[in-house]
Amino acid sequence: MSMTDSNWLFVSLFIAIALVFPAVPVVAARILGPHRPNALKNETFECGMQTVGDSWVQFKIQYYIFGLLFLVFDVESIFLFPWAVAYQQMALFAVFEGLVFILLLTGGLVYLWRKGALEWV
Amino acid sequence: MPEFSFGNIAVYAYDMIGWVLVSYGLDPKLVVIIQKFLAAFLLANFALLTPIFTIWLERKIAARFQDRLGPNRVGPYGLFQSFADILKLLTKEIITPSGADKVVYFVGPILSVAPVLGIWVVIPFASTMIGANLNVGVLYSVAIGGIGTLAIMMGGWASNNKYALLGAFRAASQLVSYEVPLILALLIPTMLAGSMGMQDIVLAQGTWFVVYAPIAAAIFLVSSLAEIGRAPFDILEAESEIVAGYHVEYSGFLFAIWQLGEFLHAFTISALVSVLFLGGWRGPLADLYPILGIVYLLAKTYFVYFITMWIRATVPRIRIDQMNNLNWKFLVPLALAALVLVALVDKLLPASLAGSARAWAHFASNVVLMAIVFGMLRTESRRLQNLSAPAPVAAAH
Amino acid sequence: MVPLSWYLVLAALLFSIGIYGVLARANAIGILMALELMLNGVILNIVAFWRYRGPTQVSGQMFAIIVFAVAAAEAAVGLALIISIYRRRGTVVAEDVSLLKW
Amino acid sequence: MSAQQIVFLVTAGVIVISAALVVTVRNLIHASLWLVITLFAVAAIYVQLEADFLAVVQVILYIGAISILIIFSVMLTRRVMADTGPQRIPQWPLAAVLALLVFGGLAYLLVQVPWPLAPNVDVSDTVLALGEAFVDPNRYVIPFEVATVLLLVALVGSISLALPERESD
Repeated sequence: MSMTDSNWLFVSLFIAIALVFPAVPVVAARILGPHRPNALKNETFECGMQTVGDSWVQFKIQYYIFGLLFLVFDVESIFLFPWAVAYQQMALFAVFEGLVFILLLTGGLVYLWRKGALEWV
Repeated sequence: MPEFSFGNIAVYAYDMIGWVLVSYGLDPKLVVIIQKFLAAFLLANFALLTPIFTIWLERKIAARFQDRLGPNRVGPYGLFQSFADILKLLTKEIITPSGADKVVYFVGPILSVAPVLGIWVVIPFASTMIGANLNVGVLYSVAIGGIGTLAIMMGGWASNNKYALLGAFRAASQLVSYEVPLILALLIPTMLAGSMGMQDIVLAQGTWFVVYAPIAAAIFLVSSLAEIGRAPFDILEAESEIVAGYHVEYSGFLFAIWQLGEFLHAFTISALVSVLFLGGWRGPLADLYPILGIVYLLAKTYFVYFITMWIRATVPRIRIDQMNNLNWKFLVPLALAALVLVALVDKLLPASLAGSARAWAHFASNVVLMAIVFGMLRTESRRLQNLSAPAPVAAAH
Repeated sequence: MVPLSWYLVLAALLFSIGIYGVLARANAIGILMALELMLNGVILNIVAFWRYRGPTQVSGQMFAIIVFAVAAAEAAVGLALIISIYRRRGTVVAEDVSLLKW
Repeated sequence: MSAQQIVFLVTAGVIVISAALVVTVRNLIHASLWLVITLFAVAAIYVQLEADFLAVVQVILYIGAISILIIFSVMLTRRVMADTGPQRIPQWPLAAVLALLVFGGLAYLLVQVPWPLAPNVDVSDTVLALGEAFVDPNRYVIPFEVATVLLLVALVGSISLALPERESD
């Protein structure tokens, strides 16, 4: 068995344990605790009143914009990770190629800033 | 038979179990699985039981910050308060709200703890002790941490409640936003160590990376605080605005699981900061006696944890627009600038300059950048003050 | 060792399930999800070929990463389009958004 | 059957079942949660192929970013799209037949061709090699920079699409 194999073996075992462990006390609580549901108790919380309307209310688009921003920045930084790992072996001009990458990224951010996409309205 | 050494006692025990099982005639491959399982079991227990202590610690310290006593009834100094709480929570009813999506409702909190626990896989406790020395360790911690966002959205959606869904939206927006400076800050230790493996990063820290890159360390700490979603970044569960956010409908132990996830996360990011920027298990004699490494790591972790508690107890909650401005208009550009700075400075410094002298050269460049940034902030705030000064008079009728 | 053909069949299966989803789903977001499945099938194929035909070369992984980037760009623009359409027309059912037919 | 094969078959089973649920389940939130499981299992397949970096990228990108955005959009467009509406088009049997045909053809082709295989070697750290190839002017520096431009365009384009128009006042 190679080194990487036993590493990922540990990871998978650990993730399995990590999923089971938090579930154990929940099951225990279900057994130990009372369980007497009734219609009034099960109502969703709404400051002591009847739930008004549908709970699927409309939300600000702004939340979504930040999600989109994050997606693109995420991919870009993933591209940078191999570059960062190889950084110590690189000549200066190779570092500049990475910096061009970062500058393009910054350019996008500056454009959106100017456009007002980063404002919370 | 493995050779005994006190300094390396954990590895000795690990090898010994394997040796005994193999000598009983078990298949070596199966023995490896058993060994790994036992190690994983122990590690998970350690990580999951720590919050029982840190919750007490946090309540005690927060109380001191606010000039109170904190828990002091159950046991000496209230030490057993957490156990009393666990017993209470175990006997509480778990209410499932009507219209909830049952399976998703139950899986949500569990999925919020599991990824945080999963980060402990890559945290090196000593030169010989690490769950899995993945060569993509840094990215692994980000990847598995990102699942927590999903858990919060699941919990918020499944509750069938307006406030919960609003909280989930805020949470998702905040957590994904702050992941960007977090990842960018992580690039800097990766670059300095030339590897993404956590063990390699610790080994590269002859001088702690907090000296090489104080800005990156600060950005990492702040964006991690936002990832946990506790004060001052607790707008996702702001009591005064949206009740309790995504876990408003949760009761009993399911609620406790959400809280457990939050406390464990706080402790975990403290450990990550210590590993990435404070030298991890490094310290006097830690190479000779790996068991000391655990002590050093825990000491550093508790130190960082104390700082997070300090911030939590003193800084008021920020508004949602401030939260976004802080991230996209300050932390992200600053992280990009710090990245460029470190990349350039490290290549331009002569190779002969090694060790701590190199580190302090980096430190000086960071200080210069920080001075420039503070200068810019100062002029900007002056400008804003001049703009907004007459406004109240004009608005009055 | 797992034979290469197993991976290829799995990738083909994932791709076909994606095709079914793209064709049969009425909802635009559903279609996008199925598209992600198809892209995953493609990347799986590339990685399997990399592992079995050129594990010493870096090209296979490089291809996969480029496809990842394209997938991310596709998802970002696609989802933004869906939200934009939803805001204008109040629907995300692909059938109802066929203004260009006339 | 070796342990590796069993692990593969289990993972493949998870992938196929959850992928099938992604395209058939009526509730779109459930579909996206099944999508998450599919993507996670695909990451597990990458681990089995010893492509650690890609596995991690898969989790960060697909689970951490794309599926969160998808769930976001489902929640945002939820109001008119209650579970009562039709979730598949009336011509779905045709789609199923077509998908089956594609699968048959692809599988036949892929299994029939005798792919020449490289000798089995241990794959060590590929991240360093990737990083060096990214900045090597003779190899992948153009794709590397073009990818940024692509992402930049996607960023600007998607945000311009999603931003509500300002009232001109």
